[in-house]
Amino acid sequence: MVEQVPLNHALIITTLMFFIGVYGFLTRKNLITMLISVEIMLNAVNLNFVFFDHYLFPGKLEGHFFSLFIIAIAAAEAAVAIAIFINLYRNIRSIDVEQVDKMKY
Amino acid sequence: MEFQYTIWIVALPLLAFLINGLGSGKLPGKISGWIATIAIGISTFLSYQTAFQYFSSPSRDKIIAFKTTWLRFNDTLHIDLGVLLDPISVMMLVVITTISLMVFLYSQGYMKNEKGYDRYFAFLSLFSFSMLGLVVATNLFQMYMFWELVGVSSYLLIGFYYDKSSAVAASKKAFIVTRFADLGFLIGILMVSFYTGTFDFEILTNPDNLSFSTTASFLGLSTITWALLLIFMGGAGKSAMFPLHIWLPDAMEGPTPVSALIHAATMVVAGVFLVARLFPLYHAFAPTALEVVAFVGAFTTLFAALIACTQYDIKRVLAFSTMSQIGYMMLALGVSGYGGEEGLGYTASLFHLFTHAFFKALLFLGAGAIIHAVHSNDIREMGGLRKYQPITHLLFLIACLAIAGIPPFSGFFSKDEILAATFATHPIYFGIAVAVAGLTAFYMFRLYFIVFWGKEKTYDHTPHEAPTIMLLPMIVLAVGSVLTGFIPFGHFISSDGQSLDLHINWSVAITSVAIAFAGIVVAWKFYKTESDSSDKVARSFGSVYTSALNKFYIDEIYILITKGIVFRLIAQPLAWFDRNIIDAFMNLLAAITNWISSQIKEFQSGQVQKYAFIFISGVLIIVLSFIYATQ
Amino acid sequence: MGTSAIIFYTIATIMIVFSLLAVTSRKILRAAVYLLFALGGTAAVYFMVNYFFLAAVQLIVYAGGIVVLIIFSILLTSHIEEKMQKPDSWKIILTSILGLGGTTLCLYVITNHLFASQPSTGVEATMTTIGEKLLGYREGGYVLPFEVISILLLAAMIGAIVVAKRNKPEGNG
Amino acid sequence: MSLQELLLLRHEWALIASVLILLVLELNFSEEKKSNSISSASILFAIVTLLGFLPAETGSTFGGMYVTDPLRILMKNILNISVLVVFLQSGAWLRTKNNYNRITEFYLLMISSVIGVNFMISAGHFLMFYLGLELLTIPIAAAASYDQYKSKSAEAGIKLILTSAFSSAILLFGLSLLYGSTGSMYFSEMEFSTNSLQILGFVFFFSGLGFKISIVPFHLWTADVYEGSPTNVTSYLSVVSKGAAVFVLVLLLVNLFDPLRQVWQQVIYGTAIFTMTIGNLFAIRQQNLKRYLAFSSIAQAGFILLGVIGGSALGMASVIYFVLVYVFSNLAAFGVVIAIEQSAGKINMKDYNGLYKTNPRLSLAMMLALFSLAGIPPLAGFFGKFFLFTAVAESGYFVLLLIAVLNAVISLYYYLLVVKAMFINKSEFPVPYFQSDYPTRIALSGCVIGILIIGFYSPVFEYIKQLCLASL
Amino acid sequence: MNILISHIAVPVLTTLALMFASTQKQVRTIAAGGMTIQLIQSLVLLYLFLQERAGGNDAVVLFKQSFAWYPSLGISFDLGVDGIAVAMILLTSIVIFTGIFASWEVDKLYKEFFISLIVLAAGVYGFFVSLDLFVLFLFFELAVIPMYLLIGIWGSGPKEYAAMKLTLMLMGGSALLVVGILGVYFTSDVEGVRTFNILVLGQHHIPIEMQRIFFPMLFIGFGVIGALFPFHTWSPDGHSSAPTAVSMLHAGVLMKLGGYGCLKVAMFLLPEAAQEMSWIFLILTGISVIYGALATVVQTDLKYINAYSSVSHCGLVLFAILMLNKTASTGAVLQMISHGLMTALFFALIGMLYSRTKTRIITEMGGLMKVLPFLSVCYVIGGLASLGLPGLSGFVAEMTIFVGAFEHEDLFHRVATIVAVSSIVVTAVYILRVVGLLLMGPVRNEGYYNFPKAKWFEKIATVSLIVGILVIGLTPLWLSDMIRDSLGTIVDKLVLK
Repeated sequence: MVEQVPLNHALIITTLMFFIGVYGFLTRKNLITMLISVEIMLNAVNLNFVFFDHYLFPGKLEGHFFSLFIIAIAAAEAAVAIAIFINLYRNIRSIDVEQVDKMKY
Repeated sequence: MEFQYTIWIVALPLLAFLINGLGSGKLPGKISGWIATIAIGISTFLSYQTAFQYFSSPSRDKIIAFKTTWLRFNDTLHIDLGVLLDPISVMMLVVITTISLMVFLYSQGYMKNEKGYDRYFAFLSLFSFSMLGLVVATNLFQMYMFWELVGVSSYLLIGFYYDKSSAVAASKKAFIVTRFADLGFLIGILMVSFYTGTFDFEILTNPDNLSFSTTASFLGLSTITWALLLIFMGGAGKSAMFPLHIWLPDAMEGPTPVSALIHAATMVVAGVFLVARLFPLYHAFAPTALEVVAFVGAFTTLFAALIACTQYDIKRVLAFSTMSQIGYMMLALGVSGYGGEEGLGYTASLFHLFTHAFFKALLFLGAGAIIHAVHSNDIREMGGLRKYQPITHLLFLIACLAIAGIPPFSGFFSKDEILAATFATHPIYFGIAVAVAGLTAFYMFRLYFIVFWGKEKTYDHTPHEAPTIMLLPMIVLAVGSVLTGFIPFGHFISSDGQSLDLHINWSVAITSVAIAFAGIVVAWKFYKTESDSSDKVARSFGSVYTSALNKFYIDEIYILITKGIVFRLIAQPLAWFDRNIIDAFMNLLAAITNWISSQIKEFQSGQVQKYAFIFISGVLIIVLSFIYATQ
Repeated sequence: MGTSAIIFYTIATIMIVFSLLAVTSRKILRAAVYLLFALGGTAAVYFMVNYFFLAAVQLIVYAGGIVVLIIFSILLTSHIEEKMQKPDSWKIILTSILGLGGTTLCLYVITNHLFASQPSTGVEATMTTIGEKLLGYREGGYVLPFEVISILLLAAMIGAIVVAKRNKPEGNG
Repeated sequence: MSLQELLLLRHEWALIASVLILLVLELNFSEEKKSNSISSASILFAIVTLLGFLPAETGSTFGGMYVTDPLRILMKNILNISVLVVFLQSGAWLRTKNNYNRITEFYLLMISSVIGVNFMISAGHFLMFYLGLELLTIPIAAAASYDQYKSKSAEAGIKLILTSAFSSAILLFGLSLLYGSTGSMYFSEMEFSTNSLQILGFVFFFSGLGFKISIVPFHLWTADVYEGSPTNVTSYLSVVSKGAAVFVLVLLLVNLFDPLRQVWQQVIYGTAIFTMTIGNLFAIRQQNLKRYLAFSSIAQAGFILLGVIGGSALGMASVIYFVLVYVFSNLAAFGVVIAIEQSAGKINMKDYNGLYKTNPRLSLAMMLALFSLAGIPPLAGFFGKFFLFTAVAESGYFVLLLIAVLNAVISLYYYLLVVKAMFINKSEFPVPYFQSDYPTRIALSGCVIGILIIGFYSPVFEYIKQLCLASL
Repeated sequence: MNILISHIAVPVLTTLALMFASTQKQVRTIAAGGMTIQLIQSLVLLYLFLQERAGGNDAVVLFKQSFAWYPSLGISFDLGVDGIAVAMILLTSIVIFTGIFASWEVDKLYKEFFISLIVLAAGVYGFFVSLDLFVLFLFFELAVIPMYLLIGIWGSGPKEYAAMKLTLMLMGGSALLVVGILGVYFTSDVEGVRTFNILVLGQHHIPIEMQRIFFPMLFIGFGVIGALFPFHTWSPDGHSSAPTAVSMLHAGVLMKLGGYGCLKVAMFLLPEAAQEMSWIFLILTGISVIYGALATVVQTDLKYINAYSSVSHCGLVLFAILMLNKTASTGAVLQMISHGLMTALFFALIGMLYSRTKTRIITEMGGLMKVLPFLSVCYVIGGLASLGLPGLSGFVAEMTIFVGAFEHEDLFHRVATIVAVSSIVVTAVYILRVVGLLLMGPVRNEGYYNFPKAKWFEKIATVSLIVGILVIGLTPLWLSDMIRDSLGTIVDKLVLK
C-alpha cells in the first residue's frame, strides 16, 4: 500500500473523518448521536496513528498499540457515557442535548 | 548680655496665658484678672527699664538680647526665636506693654460680670505675648509666627461672645481676610529668603550686606519688588488698609477693651511696624513698592475718614478713624526717604504710631465706658452724657483734641510731622492729608457732640460714671495723650539710627490746625444741638453720602467674590465634580466591569455543543494565528 | 494505480460517506448502523496494512461492543421510528464553516509537512510480536499501560454500574 | 525486572492495593455497616499518603514509560493530601440515604482516578499520559452524576463526559500528528522543532490539557459541572484534577516541549489573560457558591499560567507552590460549602448572610480561605501569588503582569462579597448553629493551618525550588 | 529581643491575648494595655535612637536585624529604622493608643473590633520597620485589608459600598506596586544576586528606560493610599463610613504609608525617573492640595470635611516629596506626622460628638462650645493646628514644606509652590466655617444641655493627641533634625545628576 497510496491522501481521509466527527458533535441533538460522533473522531485518530506507524515508522508498532489502547478506552468511555445518559433519561425523560442546560450563566 | 531679662517681657504674658488657660473655670474668683495684670505689669516695668537702658546709651545698634534656633530648614535658613532690640522694637515694647497694662486694668472693671472671665484674660495675655513676640522678632519668620498668633488671638477675642452669631461672623471674617493678606506676607518671605538666603533682620535691614544675583522680573517689576509688595500686603491686611480693611469695623463685635488694645493701638499698627522694620530694604531695592505703600496709605486715610463721617455706631466711627490714622502712618512711610531729613516720614510715621496708641486707646476705653453706661453702641441713642459721666467726658474730649491735632496735644505734633513729610515730597498727598485732618476733626467732634451734648435721650437706667478701675487707666492714657507729643522722638527713632531733630513746620501746622478747627466748628454747628442741618448736608451729597454710609459697598463686593464666585462658582462645582465626575469615573469602571460581565454571560449558555464549538474554535484560532504569524 | 490503491480509495470513500451519514441521518438507529459501517471500513484499512490484531480488536470491541452498546441505549431511550429534529440551520451553517475551515487548516498544515521516514526495523505485527510487546516491560513493551487500562476498565465498570443502577427509588428528585 | 524497579511505582502500588483492600472489605461489611468503609477508606488513604512521604528511590522503569523523581513524588504527595482532605470531607454526604449503598464505590472511583493522576504525572510516554488522563476523568464523570436523583448531577455528568471525550479526541488528534512528525511517543525520544505541524499538534494537545485546567476558551464545562456535581466531587475536580493537569503541563512544557518554548509562551500569554479575565468577570455575578468557586478556580488557573509562562525553575517552583497553596485554600472553602450544604442544604451566597453570628469558626475558615485565594497577606495565597508574579516578571512580561495584578484586584471584589455576606449582611434566618463531624473539622482545620503557615515557613518553597532546579 | 521585632511582636501578642479574652472589660484592658506598652516602647525606641545618633552612630539605619527568609529569591526579613521610620512609628503608637480609647465604647463584636484594629496596626509597624521590599509590601497589604471588615462591620452609612470602594482602590494601588516592585527587583543591576533589600537596591543603578516605566507605577501605587488626585475618592466615602478609631488610624497613619512609600521606595530607588517625571505628579499633587481644600469648603458632613481636608494635606506631603530636596522632604515627613495627629484628633472628636448629637451634619448642630467645652476646645485646637497656627504642629510642617519647595531653582516649582501655599487661606476658611457653625453660635437644641461631659477615656484620647501636636509645634528642632539627617541617602541620589 505504501507505494500506491501517498501518505497525504491517507491523512486527508482521516482529517476529513475527524472533522466530520466534530461536525456531528456540534450539531446532533441527541446525546447518543453525539457519542457516535466522538467515536468517529476517535476512529480518525486511530487511523492517523496507524497510518503514521505504517508509512513512516514501520516496525516499532507504537501507533499500532496506541490505537489499540484508544479503542479500549473508547469502549470504557462509551460505557460510562451511556450509563450517564440513561441516568439522565431517568431524570428528565429526554436525551436531547439542548435540554441539558439547566445550569448556565 | 545686659538685656537678657527682656525675654521675660515676652514670657510673662505667656505664663499668664498658660495659667489662665489651663486653669480656666477652676481658678477661684477673679484671680485670673490679677494674674494677667500683674504679669503684664512686670512686663511693662521691664519694658520701661529696657527703654531707659537702651535709649540712654548713644548707640542705636541692633542688639540681640536672646536667640535660639527653633527650626532649621537648611544650613542658611532657620527660624530663630529671640529678642531683637532696636529703637522701634523698644518703642513698640513700651507702647504695647503700657496700653496692655491699661486695658488689663480697665477690663477688670469692664468684664467683671461677664462669663468666661478667665478665658478673656487668658486670650488677652496670649495676645500681649504674641504682640510682644512680634515686635522683638529677630527675623522675618519669627515675625510671621507671632503675626499669625496675633491674628488668632484677635480672632479669639473678637469671637469672645461666641454665642452671638454676629461676633462669630466677625471673627471669622477678620481671620480670613488677614489670613489672605498673610498669604502675601508668606509668599513675600519665601521670595525674599530665596533671593537673600536669610530671614534675619540683621542682614536684611542692612542693604549693604545684600547682593542679589537676580535680574528676574515679572510684569515689569523686579521680583524683589514683588516680594516686598507681597509683604506689604500682609501688613496692609493687619493694618486694615484698603481694600483689606473690611474686617476691622466688624471686629468691633469684640469686647470694647479688646478693640482698644488690638484694633486700635497695637495689632493694627503691626503693618506699619512691618514696613518700618523692613524700611531699608524697601528703600534700597523697591522704591516702587514704597510708592504703593504711600498710595494705599493716602487712599485709605481719605476713604476711611469719609466713611467715619457717616457712621452711627460709636465703635465703628472709631474703627474707621483708626484706619484713617494708620493710613496716615503708611503714607508717611511711603513718602519717606532714608537718612537725615529725608527720613522724616519714617520718624513721623512711628511718632504718630506712638501718640495714636495713647489717644486711640483712650477713645476706645472712653467709648467702652459710655457703652457700659448706656448699653448701646448707637450714637443716635446717646446724648447729653456729659452730665452723667463728667470724667469720661473730659477724658474723651482730651482724646478728641489729640486726634484732631489741636496743639498742644500729642496728635498735633505727630500729625504735623507727617504733613511736613508729605509736604516736602508729594503735594497731592499733602492735600489729601490736610483734608483728612479736617475730616478727622469733624467726625471726632461729630461723635463728641452727639454723645456728650446733643439732646438727652431716655435711658433704661440712668447712665453712671465708670468705676475707678476703669477710670484710672483712662486717666493715665489721657496724660499720655497730652504729654507724649513733647517727647523728642527724632532723637530716639529715625530711619538711619542717627538722631533727628524734629521741628514744627509752622506753615504746615497753621494750615492743619486751621482746617481742624474748621472741622470742629462744622461739627459743632451740626451736632451740638439736635438739628436736621446735618441731614440736609448729607442729602446734598447724595449718592456719595449713601455710598459712604454703606462703606462704599466694599463688603458687598467681598461677599460677591467670596460667596458668589469662590463658594458658588468654584468650590461647589468642584465638590460636585469630585462626587459626580471623578468618583463616578471610579464607579463607572466597576459598572463597566459588571456590564461586560453580564454581556458575556451568553458564552456560558449551558449548551454543551456551544461549549465544544468555542473549544474547537479556540484551538483553530490559536493554530491559525501561529500559521499566519510564521508565513 | 494498483489494486490495493483502488481498494483503499473505495474503502476510504465508504468510510467518509458512512461517517457523514452517521452524523447527519435523522433516524437514530440508522446513524448507529452507519457508524458500524464506518468502523468496519476502518477495520478493513487495518487489514490492508496487515494489522490483523488491531482489525480484529476494532471489529470486536468497536463494532461488537460499542455499537451494540449504543444500539442498546438507543432502544432504551428513544423511539426508533421517530425522526430526529433537524438541527437549527444557523447551527449547521456555523458548524460547517468551522468544520470546513478546520479541515482546510489542518490539511494545509499536514500536506505541507515533509514527513521523515525512518528505516524499518523489520518487526512484523504478528501475534507473537504483539503479545511480546503487550507484555514486555522494556522499551517498546506495553505491560504497564496494559495494567493501567485494566484498572481503567474496572473503574469504568464500577462507574457505569453505580450511575446506571438505581437502588430503592426515593422519589425525592 | 527487579523488585527495586517495581518499587519505583510505590505510590501507584499503594493505591492499587488500597483499591483491592477496599473491594475485599466491601464484601465483608454487612448491610448495616456499610458506612464503615468511610472510615476504612479514609484510614487506608491516610496510610497511602503517609507512605508517599517515605524516602524513595527515583529513576525510570518500564523502558522509560514510567518516570519518577523527587519533584514528581512531591506533586503526588501534594495531590494525595488533597484527596485525603476530600475523603475526610465526604463522610456526611455519603451517609445520606441515597448513597448508603454506594459508599465504597465512591471511594473506588476516586482512588482509581488518583491512580490515573499518579500515572499521568509519572508518564514517560504519551500513552501513559493519555491513559492517566482518561483514568483521571472517566471515574470522575461517573462520580459527578453520583446524586442520581438530582437532574443537575446527571447534567454535570453528561457535560463532563461529553466535553472530556471531545477534548480527548482533539488531544489525541494532536498527539497523532506529533507522533507522525517525531516518530515516537516516548518523551525521551521525541524531538521537536518549530514547524507548523508540530505547532498544530501541540496546540491540539495543549487544548486537551487546558480543558482539564479550565483554561479559556476550554473552560466552559467547568462551571456547570462544578455546580451540578456533588460538592465533594467538585472539590476533587477543582483541586486534584486541575492540580494534576497543571503539574503535568509544567513538566511537559518545560522539559519535553522546551524547543517549542516560543510557541507555548505565546499561547499561554494569550490564554492566561483571557482565563483570568473571563473567570473573574463571570465570578462577579455568581450567586451559587459552587459556581462561584468554579469561576474563581478558572481565574486561579489563569494565575497559574503566569508561572508556567516563565518556564524557568522559578516559574515551575512558583506554580507548584501555588498549587499547594491553592489546594489548601480551595479545599478549605469547599469544606465550608460542603459543611453548610450538608447541614442546611443551602448553597447560595445570600444564605451565608449573617453566618458569622451563628457559626463564627466556619465563617473565619471561609474568610481565611477566600483571602488566601485573593492573595491577601499573611496567608499563604499571598506568597503563592507573589511568586507567580515574580516568575512572570522574571521573563519580562510586564504587561501581562499588569493585567494579572489588576485581575487580582477584581478577584478580591468577589471574594469580599462572600466575606461581606458572612460578616456584614444581616439575615433573618441565618444558617443555624451546627457542628460537623470530626473528619470534616479535622480536614478544615488542617487546611486553615496550612493556609496560615505555609507562607511563613519558607523551606517549603525553597525545597520546591531546589527540586525544580534539579529537574531542569 | 530587638526593639523593632518587639514592635511587631507586641501587637501580635496582643491580638493573640485578645482571642482568649471574653468580657468586654478584659478586651478593653488587654487592648489598652498592649497599646500602652507599645507606646512606651516607641518612646524608648526614640530615646535609644537619639542616643545612638548622639553617640555618633551614623549608619543609614539603626537597630538592623536580618533573617534570611526566602534566600533563593533574595527575600529576607530585614529590619532597621532611620529617623523617618522612628518618627512614623511614634506617630503610629500615639494614634493607635488613642484609637483604643476613642473606641472604648464599641459594644458590637468588640473583640473582633479590637483584633482587627490591632492587626491593622501591626501591619503598619511592620511596614515602617522593614527594609525588604517584599516584607514591606506584605505588611502594606496586611494593613489595608482589615479596613474592609472594620468599615463594613462597624461602620455607618453606606458602609458596604464605602468599604468595598476603599479596599478595591487601595488594592488597585497595591497592584501597581507589585509591578513596580518586581520591576525594580528584576531590572536593578545587582551583581548576579537578586535582592529585595531596599538599601542594597538603592546602591545599584536601574536603567533609565526601566525607571520611566516603574516610577509611575510605584508612585501612583503608593499615591493612591496617599490620596493622590484623582485616586482619592475612596477617602471621603471610606472615612465617613468608618468607625471612629478606624478613621483615626486610617487617616492618621495608613494614608502616611503612601507618602512614606513614595519617598523611601519610589524616589529612592528610581531617582532619575523621579527627576524627570516629577513635574507630572507635581501638577497632580498641586491639584490635590488646592482641590481638596476647595472641595472641603462646601461639605456639610464633618467626616467629609475632614476627609477632603486630608486629601489636601496629604497632597501637600506628596507635593513636598516631589520637590526633591531635603528641606521639602523633611517638611513632608513632618506634615505626615502632624497631619496624622491632627486628623486623628479630629476623627476622635467627631466620633465623640457624634455619639452625643447623633448627626454629623454641621448645619444641624451649633453652639456645642457651651455644652461640651472640653471637646470643643480640643476641636478648636485641632482646627488651629490644621490651619497652621505657630506653636502647633501644622505650622512647623507646612512652613518647612513651603520654604523647602521654594528653594527649588526651577521657576515652575516655585510657581507651583505659590499655588500650594494659597491653600492656607482656603484651609482657614473651612476650619473657621466648621468652628463657627458647629461650636459657636447659640445652642441649637435644648437637649444639648443633657449631653454627658467628656469621659475619662475621651480625655485620654484627645489630650494625648494634643500633647503630641503641641510638643512638635513648640519644639520641632529635634524632630526636624532627626528626619533631616535620615534624608541624606535619599535626597543625595535625587540631586546628583
